[in-house]
Amino acid sequence: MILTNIIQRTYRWAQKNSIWVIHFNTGGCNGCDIEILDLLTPRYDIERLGIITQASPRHADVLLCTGPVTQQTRDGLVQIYSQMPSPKYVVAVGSCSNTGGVFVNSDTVLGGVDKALPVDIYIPGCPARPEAIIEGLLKLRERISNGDAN
Amino acid sequence: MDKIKKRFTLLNAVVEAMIKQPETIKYPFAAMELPEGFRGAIVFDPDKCSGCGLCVRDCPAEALHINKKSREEYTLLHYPARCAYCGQCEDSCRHGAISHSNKLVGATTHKDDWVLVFKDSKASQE
Amino acid sequence: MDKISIPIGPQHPLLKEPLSMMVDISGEKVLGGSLRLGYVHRGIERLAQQRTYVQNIHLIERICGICSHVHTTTYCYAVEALLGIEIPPRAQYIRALMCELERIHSHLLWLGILAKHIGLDTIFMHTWHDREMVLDIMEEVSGGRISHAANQIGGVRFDLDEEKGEMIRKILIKLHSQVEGLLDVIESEPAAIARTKGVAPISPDLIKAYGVVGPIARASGVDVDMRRDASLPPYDQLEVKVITHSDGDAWARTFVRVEETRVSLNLCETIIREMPRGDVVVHAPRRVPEGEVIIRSEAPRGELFYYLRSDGSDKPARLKVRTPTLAALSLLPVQLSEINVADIPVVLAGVDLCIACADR
Amino acid sequence: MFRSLFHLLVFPGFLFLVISGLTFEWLDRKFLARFQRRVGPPWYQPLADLIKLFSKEDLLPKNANDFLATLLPLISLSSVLTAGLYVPIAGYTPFSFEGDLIVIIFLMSVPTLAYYLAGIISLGIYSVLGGGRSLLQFFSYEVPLLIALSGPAILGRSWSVSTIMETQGRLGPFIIFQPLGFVLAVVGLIGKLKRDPFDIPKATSEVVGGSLTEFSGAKLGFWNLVMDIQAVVGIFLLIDLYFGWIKMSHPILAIAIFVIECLILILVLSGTSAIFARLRIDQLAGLGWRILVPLALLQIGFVILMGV
Repeated sequence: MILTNIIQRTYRWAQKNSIWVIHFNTGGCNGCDIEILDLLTPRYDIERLGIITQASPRHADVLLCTGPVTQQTRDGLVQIYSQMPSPKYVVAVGSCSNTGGVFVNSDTVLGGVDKALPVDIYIPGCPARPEAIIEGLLKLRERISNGDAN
Repeated sequence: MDKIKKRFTLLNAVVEAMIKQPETIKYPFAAMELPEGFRGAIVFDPDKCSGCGLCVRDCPAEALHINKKSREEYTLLHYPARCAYCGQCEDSCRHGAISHSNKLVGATTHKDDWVLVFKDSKASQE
Repeated sequence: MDKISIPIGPQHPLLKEPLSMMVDISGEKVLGGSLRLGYVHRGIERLAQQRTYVQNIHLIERICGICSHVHTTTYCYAVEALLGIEIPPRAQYIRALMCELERIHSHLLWLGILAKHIGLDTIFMHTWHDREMVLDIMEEVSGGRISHAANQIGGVRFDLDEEKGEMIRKILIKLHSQVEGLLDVIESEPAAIARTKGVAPISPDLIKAYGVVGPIARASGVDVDMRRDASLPPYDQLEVKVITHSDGDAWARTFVRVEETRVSLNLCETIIREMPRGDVVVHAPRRVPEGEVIIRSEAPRGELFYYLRSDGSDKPARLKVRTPTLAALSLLPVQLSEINVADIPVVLAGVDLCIACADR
Repeated sequence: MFRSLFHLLVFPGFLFLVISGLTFEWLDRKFLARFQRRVGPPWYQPLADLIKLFSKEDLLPKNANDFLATLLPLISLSSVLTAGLYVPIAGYTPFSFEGDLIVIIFLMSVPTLAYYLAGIISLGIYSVLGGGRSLLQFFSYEVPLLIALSGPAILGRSWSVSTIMETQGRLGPFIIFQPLGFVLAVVGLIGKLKRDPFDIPKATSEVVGGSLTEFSGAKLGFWNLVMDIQAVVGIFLLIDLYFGWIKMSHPILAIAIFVIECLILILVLSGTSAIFARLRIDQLAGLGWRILVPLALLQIGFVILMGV
């Protein structure tokens, strides 16, 4: 009993402190994407928070989505999500991926990422500032350490 | 000589970076610095608003919404998750009632909680 | 060896945006490739017809996050041409200043991506850190790092005072030395040269046949630059040095872009020095008289083309955007043959893909 | 019995090698971050990564052989751990015997072959590509590395690492006699560890994650551990072979010197990956066979002449 508790707490600690991110642009304008790439660069350096980007969805814990979900990217988005090992989380970066943003009412845009996947954290902004993304990822860390996941 | 110097530009930069302090900001552990003119969260001055709806008309993302019962009775809603933070409402408002502050809009787990009701003029009169 | 097709995209570390490519390879040799576009199609041209001219500024800014300002600038010039108003010279200069800053930011960003793709992460980190200085300037003057919302129909939203001008000049001088260092690296770093020199050269004839514009064309020796050729104000009063190179390979593209960064830095200094005084905005009516207009300008990736037709209402009847990336994309399958698998990143980076621009 | 168990599990066996492997990964990432003007990860980062990977779901493509996919990282892990047992650490070597250098070199090659197989069996298209590349790379760096490592053996007149170290105590560190050999050995080690600029089998922009693209969860954790331990064993081996064992009056001083030598070598490795671009596979083969092999032979010739 105590042992499982300790193991669970260790796992939570590790999951909280090691967030491997995969980034997928679901049809956005690049603005949020370059802000996410900016997070890797010296000024923001999210590696100090244990966050690194991964190339393969199999290695990732968090799917960072940018942009509104267009009809074309929806299947790809769901496929990438299904390739990720659980526990997995989805973060919607930018107003477009929250609700569709300025592309609301467009025929080819379905809307926010929540139209296709369960979203854990919404980060507003157009584009979301790197600080805002960091704040969102820290919120996600809280969620992980509480054990909430979709 | 110049060629040799050029050849080692990258090595120089790397060694310099090793010696110098890293350029990373302290952000999550310290307060952030945003410039004065940064277009962040929307702030609203209910006293100045006349309920004309110009901001709603010009908003490119349908982030502002006005529920108008009469000239005096209306509610102005703002959805931060839709907002493009473009500053058009600030430009369109003739009374200076709506503007951007330089505060960051925080992340959230439920975007639907986010509708900010700005003004309910009936409520304010009562 | 058997032929295998490897899929690249829609999600791939090479691509920051969704694009699907099937590349046929045999061993380490690339035989050919095919493209599939349309993932980022958000129907912007159609959306623009449903929205007012004022709303469209912010919609068009979000065609592309990297060259957002040049899109709105071209759009605003188009609307102003239809309205028959001329914006004050100071506003023209501020628009041009933002355009040039954006070009610097775009080229530095591109150089970082190329370096990352060939495994030189240090250069990626250093250039992107230098790029932050440009973003700082743009945020300080306009209030947004990526989407500046600097334009409005009839002028610009903000004015530059002496203090800000001085600040910009200081940062630009600092940036100048950094760009010199980058130039040294791409000229003399053997590993970088080995990976880019002689990779996927394009002949000038091919460039002309496919209608490719911008730095790719200039790297192949085709001398086009809309800043000089279209002479949109205020470039008609400024001396623009057009950089060309004759090799046409990936290295030449790198060289042209870094040199252009230097030219843009000088241009920024000139603009700040020669900026005329006066207003920055004139009043513009919301309804646009009937008519049609074509405006061309030079985006960081090449010629940007806007066609705008008005039917007299407050919404455009047709807005057509032709972005430089589309032409470059059509050349991509041609480049993706007879190269090494390891050269795919270099070729892709050399094109400086902006799929958000191409798909809209 | 108890002594052997201690050697196997604690020092210089499992626990020590795992801890030093994780430390190496942290130092490497930290140095690289500092070269790039960043802060870099905190000290517990590799540990958190490892534990997190063990807590994750384990996925594989539908038709992949799950048994082999589990076996391969375990074989690699056990072989690098075994190699670690025979490498003297600060002069301490419980299992030394004549010929252990050959055993170490052989055991260090096992992960590369397992990596290739892992790519083939996991059936992803990028995994197959990455696996094939790792084998091609193996043929390019392994020969110069072997020739270079035989330099100290010839000079020390023994195939036992501890004997070679004793000879160095008499003659002086071998780096003085074969600096070229040391450079070649470092280059070979970089190739073996698939580090930048020889990270061709796992180049993110070309083959996504290389052989490990389809691996997740505990298997990926094991693989990462293998890479780290391989790196430290390689570093210890190079230090032993080229810097030798400097006799000190106090053992703590000797250990400190050993640690400093390791740190310098890690700094060199990180610096190399910071300032060099990745090579193409044909460029690597050219480099290996046209430049490295002749240089290695030159060094060996020099060593043989010196020995005579």
